[in-house]
Amino acid sequence: MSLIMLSSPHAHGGDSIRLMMFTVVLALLPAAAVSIYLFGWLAFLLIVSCMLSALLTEAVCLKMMKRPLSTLLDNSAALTGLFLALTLPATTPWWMAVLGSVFAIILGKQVYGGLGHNIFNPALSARVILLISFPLSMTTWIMPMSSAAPALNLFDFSTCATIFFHGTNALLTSSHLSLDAITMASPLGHIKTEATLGVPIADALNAYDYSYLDAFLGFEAGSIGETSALALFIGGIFLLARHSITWHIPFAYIGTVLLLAAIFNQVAPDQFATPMFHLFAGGLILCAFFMATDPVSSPVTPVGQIVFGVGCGVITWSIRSFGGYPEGAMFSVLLMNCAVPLIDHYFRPRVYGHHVDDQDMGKS
Amino acid sequence: MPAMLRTLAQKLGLMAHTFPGGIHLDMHKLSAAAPIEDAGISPVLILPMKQHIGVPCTSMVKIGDKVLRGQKIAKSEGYLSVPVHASTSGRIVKIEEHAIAHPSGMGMPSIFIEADGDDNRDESLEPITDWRNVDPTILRERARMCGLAGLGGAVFPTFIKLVQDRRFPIETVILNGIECEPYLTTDHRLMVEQASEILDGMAIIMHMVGSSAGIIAIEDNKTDAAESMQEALTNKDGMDGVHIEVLPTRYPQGSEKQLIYTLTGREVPAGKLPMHIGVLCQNVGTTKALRDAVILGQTLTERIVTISGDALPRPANLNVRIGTPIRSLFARQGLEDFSNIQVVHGGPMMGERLRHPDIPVVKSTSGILALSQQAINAAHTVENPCIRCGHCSEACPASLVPNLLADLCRSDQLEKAEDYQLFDCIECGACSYVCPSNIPLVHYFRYGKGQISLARREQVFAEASRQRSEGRDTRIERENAEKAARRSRVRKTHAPKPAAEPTTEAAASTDTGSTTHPDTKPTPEEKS
Amino acid sequence: MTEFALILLSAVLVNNYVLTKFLGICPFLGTSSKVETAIGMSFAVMFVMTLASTASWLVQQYVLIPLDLQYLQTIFFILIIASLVQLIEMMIHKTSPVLYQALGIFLPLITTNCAVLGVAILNVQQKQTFLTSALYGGGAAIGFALVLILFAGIRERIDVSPVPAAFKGSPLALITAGMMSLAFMGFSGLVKV
Amino acid sequence: MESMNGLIYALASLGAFALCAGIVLAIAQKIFHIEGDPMIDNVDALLPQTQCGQCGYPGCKPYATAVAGGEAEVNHCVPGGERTMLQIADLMGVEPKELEQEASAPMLAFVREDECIGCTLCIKACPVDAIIGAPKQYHTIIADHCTGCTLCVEPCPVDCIDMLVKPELIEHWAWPLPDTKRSQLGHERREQHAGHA
Repeated sequence: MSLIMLSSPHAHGGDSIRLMMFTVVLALLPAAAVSIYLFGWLAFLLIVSCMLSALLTEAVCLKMMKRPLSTLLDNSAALTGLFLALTLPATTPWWMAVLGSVFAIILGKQVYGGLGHNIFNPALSARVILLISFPLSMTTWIMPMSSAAPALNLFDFSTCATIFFHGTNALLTSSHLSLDAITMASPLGHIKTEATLGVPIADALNAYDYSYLDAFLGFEAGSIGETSALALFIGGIFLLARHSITWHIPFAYIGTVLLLAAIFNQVAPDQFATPMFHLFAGGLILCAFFMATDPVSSPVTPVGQIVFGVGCGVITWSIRSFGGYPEGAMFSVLLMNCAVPLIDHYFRPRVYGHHVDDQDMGKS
Repeated sequence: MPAMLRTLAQKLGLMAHTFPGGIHLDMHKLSAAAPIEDAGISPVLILPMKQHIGVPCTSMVKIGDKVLRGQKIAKSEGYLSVPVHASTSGRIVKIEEHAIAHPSGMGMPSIFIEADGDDNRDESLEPITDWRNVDPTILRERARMCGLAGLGGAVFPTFIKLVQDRRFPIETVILNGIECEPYLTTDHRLMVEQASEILDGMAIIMHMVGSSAGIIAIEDNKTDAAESMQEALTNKDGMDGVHIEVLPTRYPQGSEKQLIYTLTGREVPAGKLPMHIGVLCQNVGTTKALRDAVILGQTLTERIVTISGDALPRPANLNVRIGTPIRSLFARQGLEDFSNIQVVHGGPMMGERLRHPDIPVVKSTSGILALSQQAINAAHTVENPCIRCGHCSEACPASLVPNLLADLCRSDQLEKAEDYQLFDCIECGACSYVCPSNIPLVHYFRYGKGQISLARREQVFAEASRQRSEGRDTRIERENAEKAARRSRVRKTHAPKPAAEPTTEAAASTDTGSTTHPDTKPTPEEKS
Repeated sequence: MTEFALILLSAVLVNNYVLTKFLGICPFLGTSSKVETAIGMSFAVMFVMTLASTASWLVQQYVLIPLDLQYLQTIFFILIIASLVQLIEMMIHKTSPVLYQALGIFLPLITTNCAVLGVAILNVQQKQTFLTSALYGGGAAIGFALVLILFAGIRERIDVSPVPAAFKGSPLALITAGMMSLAFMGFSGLVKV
Repeated sequence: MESMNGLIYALASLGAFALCAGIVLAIAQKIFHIEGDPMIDNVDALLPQTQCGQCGYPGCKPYATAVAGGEAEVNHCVPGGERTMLQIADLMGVEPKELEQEASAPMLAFVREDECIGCTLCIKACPVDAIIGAPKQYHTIIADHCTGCTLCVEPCPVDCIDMLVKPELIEHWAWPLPDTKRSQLGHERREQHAGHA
């Protein structure tokens, strides 16, 4: 018998990182499927290239740091790649996608010591780096295949390959289309531009031909994975059911946005959009169920998670309503990521037997 | 927030009290249907000098002495201690260090008894059948004399809890029949087979602490035990205040503090005892042993041990003499070859892995398990980085944040770990069990606790040394000053020969300094 | 009232001195290794910054402009700041020797914290009133304190991580500060002041 | 003349201002005046109080004074080991330094009584009064008080004092950190798997 010192317990429930990450990948499948339905080969190429480059970068990093390559199998790098792909616009060229994945893995994760040690959500930090570095590409939204008359057939591989490998401009020159003909504004972007012109929100949305149903199903412009509220809800509920995440962050986050939107919409409906619009628009649901709940970069304790969710909600709504950027969900999660160590420290649960004041201690 | 909701629901009566956290385990109760068998008497019994929490005992016998079963062979030193008794009649053959179930692998001075096979009982203790009319303090002394300690595994001296304190009257006596550890079935079988005796013990406890209300707590995976106890309860007179509570199975429900919260909705404040909130909790086995001590006048010389494990051919519940080597018990159940097997003392969640099966059964031995190497390996795989999933916090029955605590222990931030209430960890292992990264959280907590205790001891020692050192410095200073003063006096009177004075003075002072106390020891020589 | 709130918000978040104006990086990196130290530093900077911005406004309005000595602005402001730093140094040494020790050289170095002088000079340049310059100074200090404490929290966590040797210490601290700065860009345009 | 006036104004106002600031600071200095260096006690509290002098100072307090005054490095305390060094470095806000000498296992001094001639030299050397005895009688070391400083070994004229390793008590045993040994098990396990395959 061996002499190694082992502490109890001598039993284990069998859960593993690999399994947990795989569950999240599974939960993202509906959203990925919708993205391919809406953006055809473009979405497919993006997802594949992001995941592959993330895995490759991770492998190179592990090799350089002389850590076991077996950690590649924990699915975390693949998940980061998938996350990043789903937050990108369909027309993102390959090199931007690859650059994003490299940023995500190196700056987002490996410099901090690898899995479990990163402060910021790797995919989101890469997405924000891309947004700041290439603001135009990152806010150009191609018409999805669900539009009444899509300008391009995105199920045609050669068209998509041209955009993906040579950029949108190459396609425009060869097809004599103008950029405006194949793109459209996202609902959030639209109301932001109109608001600067002083157009009331309801009128702006009418002009946009906005419908809640389309927004719920995902038939609108936006990043490939964030458009369909339905698909993301399915994934989110799957995660909740599988106990991969708890309700605290998504509910606090979405609830805060809805509450703020409802109050301000009542006060000034011309300036502030309705709660439903906020719910289905942009990356709120993707961020609430998948990004903000990333265990590594979110608080551990339930109360802390609620604080975190509320913080995300306030910032998201504020940036959307007042900020320079049309969408604040990604920024809000990154900003709250900064606060996680402090939230963890200050919002710990009450330990059994401590601060029990309402109990009488014996009878004297 | 969820805690608030839970409290609200409980106030409204929508929900029973339940402790926070907790997990569901594979119970593996392989021996649940096996009746208790007598394991017989081993030719040599090994009795370690300390089988309880507290101060070790000192031997009262010498090699060659004849002893009877139940005779006291080691007496307790200090309050928090209970004596050790010979568990069969025979001859003392040696008194030396022997391996015990301790993670360090260190030994413990032990008394070896060679059984004579007659098993003659020492009958000097009178049975107290009329215990209802006996003063509780006498019964308490009986519990101490008989060496009773918590048989659930914690082995806290039982008599200490059995006390009537006017400031803290016991309102509820809880009989702990939860047995939430996987594999273990000793309490289960005892409740099935000896329900009436257990109830006698409970009645004695209630008489001793002057309480009339009692709860018998049993988990819902032991319905046969609950039925047997219920039947015995209906047939028993004078136990109207007692009822049985069948609780949904959840680990670690059997932990005293958690059980008290589940049953009464009250928490034992940190650093206090259950008695401070008017509750007394006793294990089923201990209660039965108390009954035997009082009604039969028998000291604690045997206990029921579950012998089980996925690598054991015949799991069983055995009535075993304390001191029996566990290797012989394994042999009895058909296990001789330990080559691919790990032995665990206690349950798999809180028990100690043993380095070898050559240790004796002691008072805390609720079970001995032979687990396959594969099962152990699955529980102790390579540690992965923490992904902060929070499953450990959800599982923690004390509402700690295990992953943050483990980080603090690992990086030796011990003060902060204490601030995070490290010492409220009950080491139940629920966090390690659910951890997807296989982090040995409990191991980190044990490390942290050990280091903090060490630091505290060093602190106390350093403080004492500082005081002694400062005392010495001031004494030397004072003596030097006195000497200087005297010398200047001397110089004035005997101006011609000042040099001779100090030596004679030193000699004089050393002559008088024959006492052994360091404070008055001879003056150190002056540095020239 | 709204105007004051917006000034405060702008100074704390949108125009955060550390993360968007990149002033005061030295104490930001130097005193952020522990949350406790960072909190101490934050209070010291808040004290100095708020008082310095009001005092320098007073000096500017009632000494420098009447005497036509604006060219002495920097030297006067530095004098004010240095005196305030001396004062807070004495106070901390008296009240918390441990914090004094922990802050070490960074305490007197508040004098050369460009964020402090920056606030004072910007207040004058932007022709703020007495109240708004006090508010602006206070807001900038709160913003400094906020990011310093957040950053300290993050660095405490990084400290126990197995960071690759090449990134240990300052490199990773700077990368993290950069990421925080990126995140704070989300606030841009939030308040138009 | 204009510029002359300007210069005078400038100098006068600056001088006046500096004077004001100086007066304020002087008053503050009075108010916030502190006696001694409170850091000495803080450092002293971290030291193990063995009074062994291995740091080169006559005792723990003098070393604490030197450290607090910035005269001594933080890594001279041998019995304190790495933990004490880290604590002092942390308190003083300086970078931790490598220990010059590894701390040995805790020791106890023991007098072989039959050889002791009762000279009391060791009693005088003991910094913590842990040795008892009278002239021309056996001396004994109180094990519970001995700090293991070895200062009594040198003065003994008959070399009857031994330094023994302090026995480890089972009650004082502490769990070690898990990592290294666990990875060994992981290694064993991988090998086992390889063996099966």
